[in-house]
Amino acid sequence: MDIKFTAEEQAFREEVRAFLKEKLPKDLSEKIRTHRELTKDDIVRWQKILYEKGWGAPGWPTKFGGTGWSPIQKAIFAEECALAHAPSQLPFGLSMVGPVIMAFGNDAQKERFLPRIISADDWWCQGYSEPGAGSDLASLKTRAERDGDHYIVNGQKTWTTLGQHADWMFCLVRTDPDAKKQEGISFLLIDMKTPGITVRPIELLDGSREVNEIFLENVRVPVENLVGEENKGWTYAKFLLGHERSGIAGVGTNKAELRRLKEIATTERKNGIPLIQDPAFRARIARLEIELEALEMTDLRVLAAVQQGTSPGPEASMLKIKGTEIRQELYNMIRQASGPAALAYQPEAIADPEAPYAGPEYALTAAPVYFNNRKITIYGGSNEIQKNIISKMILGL
Amino acid sequence: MDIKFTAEEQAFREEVRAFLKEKLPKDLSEKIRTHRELTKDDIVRWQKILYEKGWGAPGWPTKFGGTGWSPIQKAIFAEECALAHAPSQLPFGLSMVGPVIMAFGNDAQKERFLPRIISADDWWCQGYSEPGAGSDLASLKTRAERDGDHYIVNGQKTWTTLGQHADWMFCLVRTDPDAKKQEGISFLLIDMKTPGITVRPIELLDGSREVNEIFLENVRVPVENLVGEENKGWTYAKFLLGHERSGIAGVGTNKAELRRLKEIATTERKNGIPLIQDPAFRARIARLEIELEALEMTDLRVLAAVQQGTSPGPEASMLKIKGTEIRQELYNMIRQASGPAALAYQPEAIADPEAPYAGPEYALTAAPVYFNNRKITIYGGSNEIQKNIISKMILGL
Amino acid sequence: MDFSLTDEQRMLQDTVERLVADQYGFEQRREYMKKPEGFDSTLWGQMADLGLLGVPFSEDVGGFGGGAVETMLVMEAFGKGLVLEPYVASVLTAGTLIAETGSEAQQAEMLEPLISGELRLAFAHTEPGNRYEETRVATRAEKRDNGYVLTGRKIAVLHGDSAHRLIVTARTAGDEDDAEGLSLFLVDAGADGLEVSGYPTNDGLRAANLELDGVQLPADALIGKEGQAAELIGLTLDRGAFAVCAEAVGAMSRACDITLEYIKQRKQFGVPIGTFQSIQHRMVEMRIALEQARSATMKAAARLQDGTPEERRKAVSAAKVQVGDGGRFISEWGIQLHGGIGMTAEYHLPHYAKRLVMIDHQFGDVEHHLNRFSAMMDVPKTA
Amino acid sequence: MDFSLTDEQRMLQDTVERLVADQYGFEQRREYMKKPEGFDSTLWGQMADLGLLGVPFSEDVGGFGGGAVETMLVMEAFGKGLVLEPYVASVLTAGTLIAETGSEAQQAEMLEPLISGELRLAFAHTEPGNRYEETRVATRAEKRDNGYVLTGRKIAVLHGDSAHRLIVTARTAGDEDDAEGLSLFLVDAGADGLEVSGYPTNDGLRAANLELDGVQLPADALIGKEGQAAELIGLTLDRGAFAVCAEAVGAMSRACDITLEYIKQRKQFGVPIGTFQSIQHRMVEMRIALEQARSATMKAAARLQDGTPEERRKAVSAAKVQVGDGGRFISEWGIQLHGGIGMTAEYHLPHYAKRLVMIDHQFGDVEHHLNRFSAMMDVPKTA
Repeated sequence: MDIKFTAEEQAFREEVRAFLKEKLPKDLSEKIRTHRELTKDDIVRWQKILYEKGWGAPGWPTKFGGTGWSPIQKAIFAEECALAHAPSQLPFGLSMVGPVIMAFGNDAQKERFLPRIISADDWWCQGYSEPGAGSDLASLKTRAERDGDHYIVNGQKTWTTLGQHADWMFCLVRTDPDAKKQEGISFLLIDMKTPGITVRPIELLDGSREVNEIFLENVRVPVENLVGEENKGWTYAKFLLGHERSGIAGVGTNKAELRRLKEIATTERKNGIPLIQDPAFRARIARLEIELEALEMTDLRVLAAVQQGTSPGPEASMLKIKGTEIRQELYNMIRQASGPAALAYQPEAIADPEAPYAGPEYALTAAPVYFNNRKITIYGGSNEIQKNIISKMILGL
Repeated sequence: MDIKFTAEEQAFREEVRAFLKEKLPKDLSEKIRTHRELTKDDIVRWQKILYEKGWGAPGWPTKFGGTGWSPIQKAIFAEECALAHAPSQLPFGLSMVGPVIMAFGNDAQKERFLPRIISADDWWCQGYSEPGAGSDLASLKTRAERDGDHYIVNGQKTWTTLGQHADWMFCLVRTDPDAKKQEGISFLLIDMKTPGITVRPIELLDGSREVNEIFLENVRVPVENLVGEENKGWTYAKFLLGHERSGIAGVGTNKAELRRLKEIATTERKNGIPLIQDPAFRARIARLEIELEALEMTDLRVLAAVQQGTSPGPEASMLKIKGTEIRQELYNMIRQASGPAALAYQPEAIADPEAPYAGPEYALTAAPVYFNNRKITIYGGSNEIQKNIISKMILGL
Repeated sequence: MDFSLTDEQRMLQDTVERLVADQYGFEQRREYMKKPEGFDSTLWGQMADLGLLGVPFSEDVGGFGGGAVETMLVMEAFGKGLVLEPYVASVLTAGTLIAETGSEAQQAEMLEPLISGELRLAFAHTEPGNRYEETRVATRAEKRDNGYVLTGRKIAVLHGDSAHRLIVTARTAGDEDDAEGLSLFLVDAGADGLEVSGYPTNDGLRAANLELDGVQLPADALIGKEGQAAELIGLTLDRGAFAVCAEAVGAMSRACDITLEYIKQRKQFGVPIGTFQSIQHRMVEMRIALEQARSATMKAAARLQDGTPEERRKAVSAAKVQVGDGGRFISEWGIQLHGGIGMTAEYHLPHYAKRLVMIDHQFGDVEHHLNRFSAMMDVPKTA
Repeated sequence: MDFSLTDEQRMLQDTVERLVADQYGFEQRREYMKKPEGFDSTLWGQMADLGLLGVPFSEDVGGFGGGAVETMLVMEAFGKGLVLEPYVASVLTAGTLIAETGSEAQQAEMLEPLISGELRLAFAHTEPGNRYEETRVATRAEKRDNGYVLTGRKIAVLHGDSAHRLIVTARTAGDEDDAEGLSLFLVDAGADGLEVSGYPTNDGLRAANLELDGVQLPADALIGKEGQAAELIGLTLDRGAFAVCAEAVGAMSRACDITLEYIKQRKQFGVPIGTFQSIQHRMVEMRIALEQARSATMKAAARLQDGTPEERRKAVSAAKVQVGDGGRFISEWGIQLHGGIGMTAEYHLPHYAKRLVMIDHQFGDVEHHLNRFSAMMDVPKTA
């Protein structure tokens, strides 16, 4: 047992750090640091920089243009990116549809789609959730009927993150209406320019518009865009959900936000002294840091097991629960630390870094970020669902 | 709306206070204050003092020798008793079997049993719980078979608090083995001197011996000791459980323990200054006091509703949940405040106020009291059961 | 000990609740929010017509003669509707201040138009450097030419951009954190040297920052005695804190009701999610948090009405802590139990959550009031 | 980054786990508790025979040459069995101190009998006035006649009543809370002027209070340099804290297992209570608390092995906080999920709960270590 990074791992960290220092555009990192809204172009720009470096797909094997990194390397890369305030890479292509195509797609699909994910030429979105279905994916209603060389798709998807920018959507559809719930589902790739698709942004409680409803009305999808076999989509869907979970603890982001909380608490004054000198507030920060340090170690333990060939499996649910709880409390404390200045709501300034705003910089986004991040215990399998998973898979209840 | 005690209520409080000052034996109040073990004689002595004063049965109507007090008066009495560190009155006669006999017993039973409860001539215990039954009373196994003028009772009861001192036990028994779960149960009064009864004390985790197992082997109980009708015991049992709940919030006790916590935190020193000056510890005390003040008001709101004829009903479950949570946290903080001296376990000194012990007085019982009071969220319907009740009865879930 | 309402109180409650039920549907509220003032001035007029703007004022100036209980009834109903109108700013904080401390001339000039809805006031105390402190004021009022000149900055002035006149706390003497030397001034919204920058707040209400750059005031702009305003400021902030506590109780109770309704009808895996025990227990905890917050607020009402300043301060702080913690608990779990729909602006629940969480940023947050309570709490004398 | 064990470590773990499995049944433990020392001296001899008492000592004095990881493996297994023997007192705190800081003569005299189990030591630092502080020591050592005279009181000395010799912290100079002026002394259990009052502790272990009333010591009773013991005391207390953290992880894991087993078999209303969602979720939270405590303890092991004193202190404090909170959470909910049976002395679970809660009273509680961590935590420089 040697709980230190090896010299190679340390050297790799330095390499990532140097790269970020040189190549990460300042305007982007400043936007991330201050929680401003990213444009489509911001995200594409950063992905293309990574692509140039050969780091466009940290999670992919080299034969598909990935880095071939070990789990620990991926974790180091993710942590350094977060600490440097790099934008997150879009998961929809890299962590979701990409691995499914690699595992179950045909060669034509691999050649056609995979390179354009890494190079950010295609923007993917997911068509999983449907209105009223929540975490119960199997109750899917969107239908796809065969018509010659095409499927005719009708239905509605929702909670589609950043679907307003998407070129392609991967979509679960019901191809056999008579089959039992989880059977009769297929996995289709849909070109978002196809006639019959309407995208309607959903405004979230903080005023952001990052998720969408997607209406599909007689959308003609070529049969060649079916992944794997018809009616086997549920298998691919489960595979995808299992894949979505690396980096799920968000240790790097949590560290960056903890640092930010401390900076804010050092700037803000309570009774004339820095808030961070207030014993009770400081103790709350300390407790969070203690939890985060333990989570980091738990994360590394899981990664080391993965590295040795064990599947991350249900342990990832623990990381998700704890990681999101810590992050929500960080945003809660940032909001509290910001004081009365956090009342102001100025979405123009959040969208446009040049626009003026009323309070200190951190107060501008303190409340919206707090509200927006209530989602992280809901989306991607709510924390209650995660507890059900642990209960069943680890505890055998 | 006038959230003040009336002049009459205030005068009543003064009267109670004066009585306690005069009549409450110092050795008893000191035992209660320092959480020492009470003997049977201690409890009987105090009940007899109350009986002399005419206050032996605060919850009973005057025609049965009770005080006839209003709910608010009862609450004031309970609070003052707690603040003065008076021993609790035994609930088994006064709050449990007494009201059942009043409501469902015959005249002979009323004459025979009720006066001796108030005068402390009879010590009652309850025979409700059975091994393995938990909060599921209806799965009762103890049988009573009719044999002439007697029932022959066989079975086992458990968690019988202070049963080792008891003269009488009220007991749920199954008189019709073929009836459905909640039917076929009867309510019997059993003389503990009857042959065939064995009382085995159960040692609790803190070393105390307050609960017992009671084994009944061919115990002959005269038919005249049946309360109400045969096979209707479930009705009486439910009535009794409803009655058990006045004063359930334990506001007075919580206030007394909060005061004690503050005293300990004033005596103990951390880094050379009184622990109560430590901002984090003090803030925790403040938060408890805030919760307790709110609970007091919630309790009064429920009492005022009862006074106007509404049944306490499921609201009492809220009081129980919050009251026990506060009390457990008080004992937890007393334990923490006592520091390393709380390690010592000296049961002789807990039982005998004259015996020597190692640490400061409060450290002697800090840990045992903390451990012992884990029971208060389990016994009398666990807090989970209370939540089920609220969920069903108030929320309609 | 009597928790029942008088007939008059019950009528007042009915009036406000009816107004909210009739005029504060989800879509109606959205429309009000779009108005330049951030609320509906017609509705403000209606409130005046119903006598609501006079609730805390004595009958001889045309008011209702209500106390803290009446305030609580109005604010709780407002909380259920997430009312946007500047009732706390104009009536309960600034207005009450004038009614109690204003000179005869100030009262004569302002109370009647205030009660009739023509005049709106706001209370400007918070500064970039004072967070939630009562007496830390850097804004200075210099005596000059038989009057005063004000210089400083105020932030987060509730409804400061729609008020006709502002009551501004400023220092006529002493250092930044002295309790002595604080004074109150009436400043016209259009005064030279005053810049008012309004903005919406995260809960859909409005506030403003003020820049006071040598604002010249006549001597009679002073409210009360010069340099002696500390206790008054404390009282006014406590009134504000109490008002938003009562509002929060209303909002919490609606948020509980909405969530309860949702978990009863929303099905997952074929059964209502309200049949899952872990969800039931969470819902119970939300209800307990509501009842505790309500109790603490009722106690604060009693102490505002008949307590010593110390008792009042303790009870208000206790209520603000309960409401802050309980409001957040109900908001966060309300959203969580809803899942995705609880995150969307088109649904009503999250707007209650936003108001509840923002209330913690007004008149002192949990941490502030916990400290204040902690400092005042009875403790045994140190040996 | 490598979390796997070496073959040697795995063998050590197997050895200890087998010992615990064979010798620490519930009834066996009860019997050990009744012995005058509060543990079984035959078993202590067996531990010596297995080489366990030499784990932290270097091979050239006959030890195993183990570091913090080895300590962790032993203590975790001991935690699973609620082992009563004075391993922390004699081997890990006092023993390690001698091995690292004792003079050649002290080492020559004591290490061999320590490792063979004939000599037992204890570490006496806590006083009525120092709670968990490292350098607040009132016990005085006055230099006299080429030796020292000790006067003072020590409390909660773990296994102080069964130790043959005690290492006592005392002040040779300075005021009560000075870091300078602290020294360490070896005191024989039977020394004149020393009164040792032993007692059982709430978790079934034993401790003692010491009265030192002019205990005369020769000059060579001093361990290390006079007046320079502060850092050593800190290190020794951290070693103790770490040891009980590892023990707690073992106890937490058993408490989780016991509870899990119970909720699977215990039926209510006809079904196992482990099918109720609220109970499942609580059980999951208990497991998460266990994993977090384990992670923090592993980090402390790493920092004890290769960290700076500051890193070590931070990591040990973090672990003690996680173990304190997590241990209490698992204890309280373990009992609660069991219901009545969880309250009884005849059942094994509550004994884990008692040990876990009492561990919070040893080597600094959650509050103490949270403060210590908080003071050392990286923060930006104040502007």
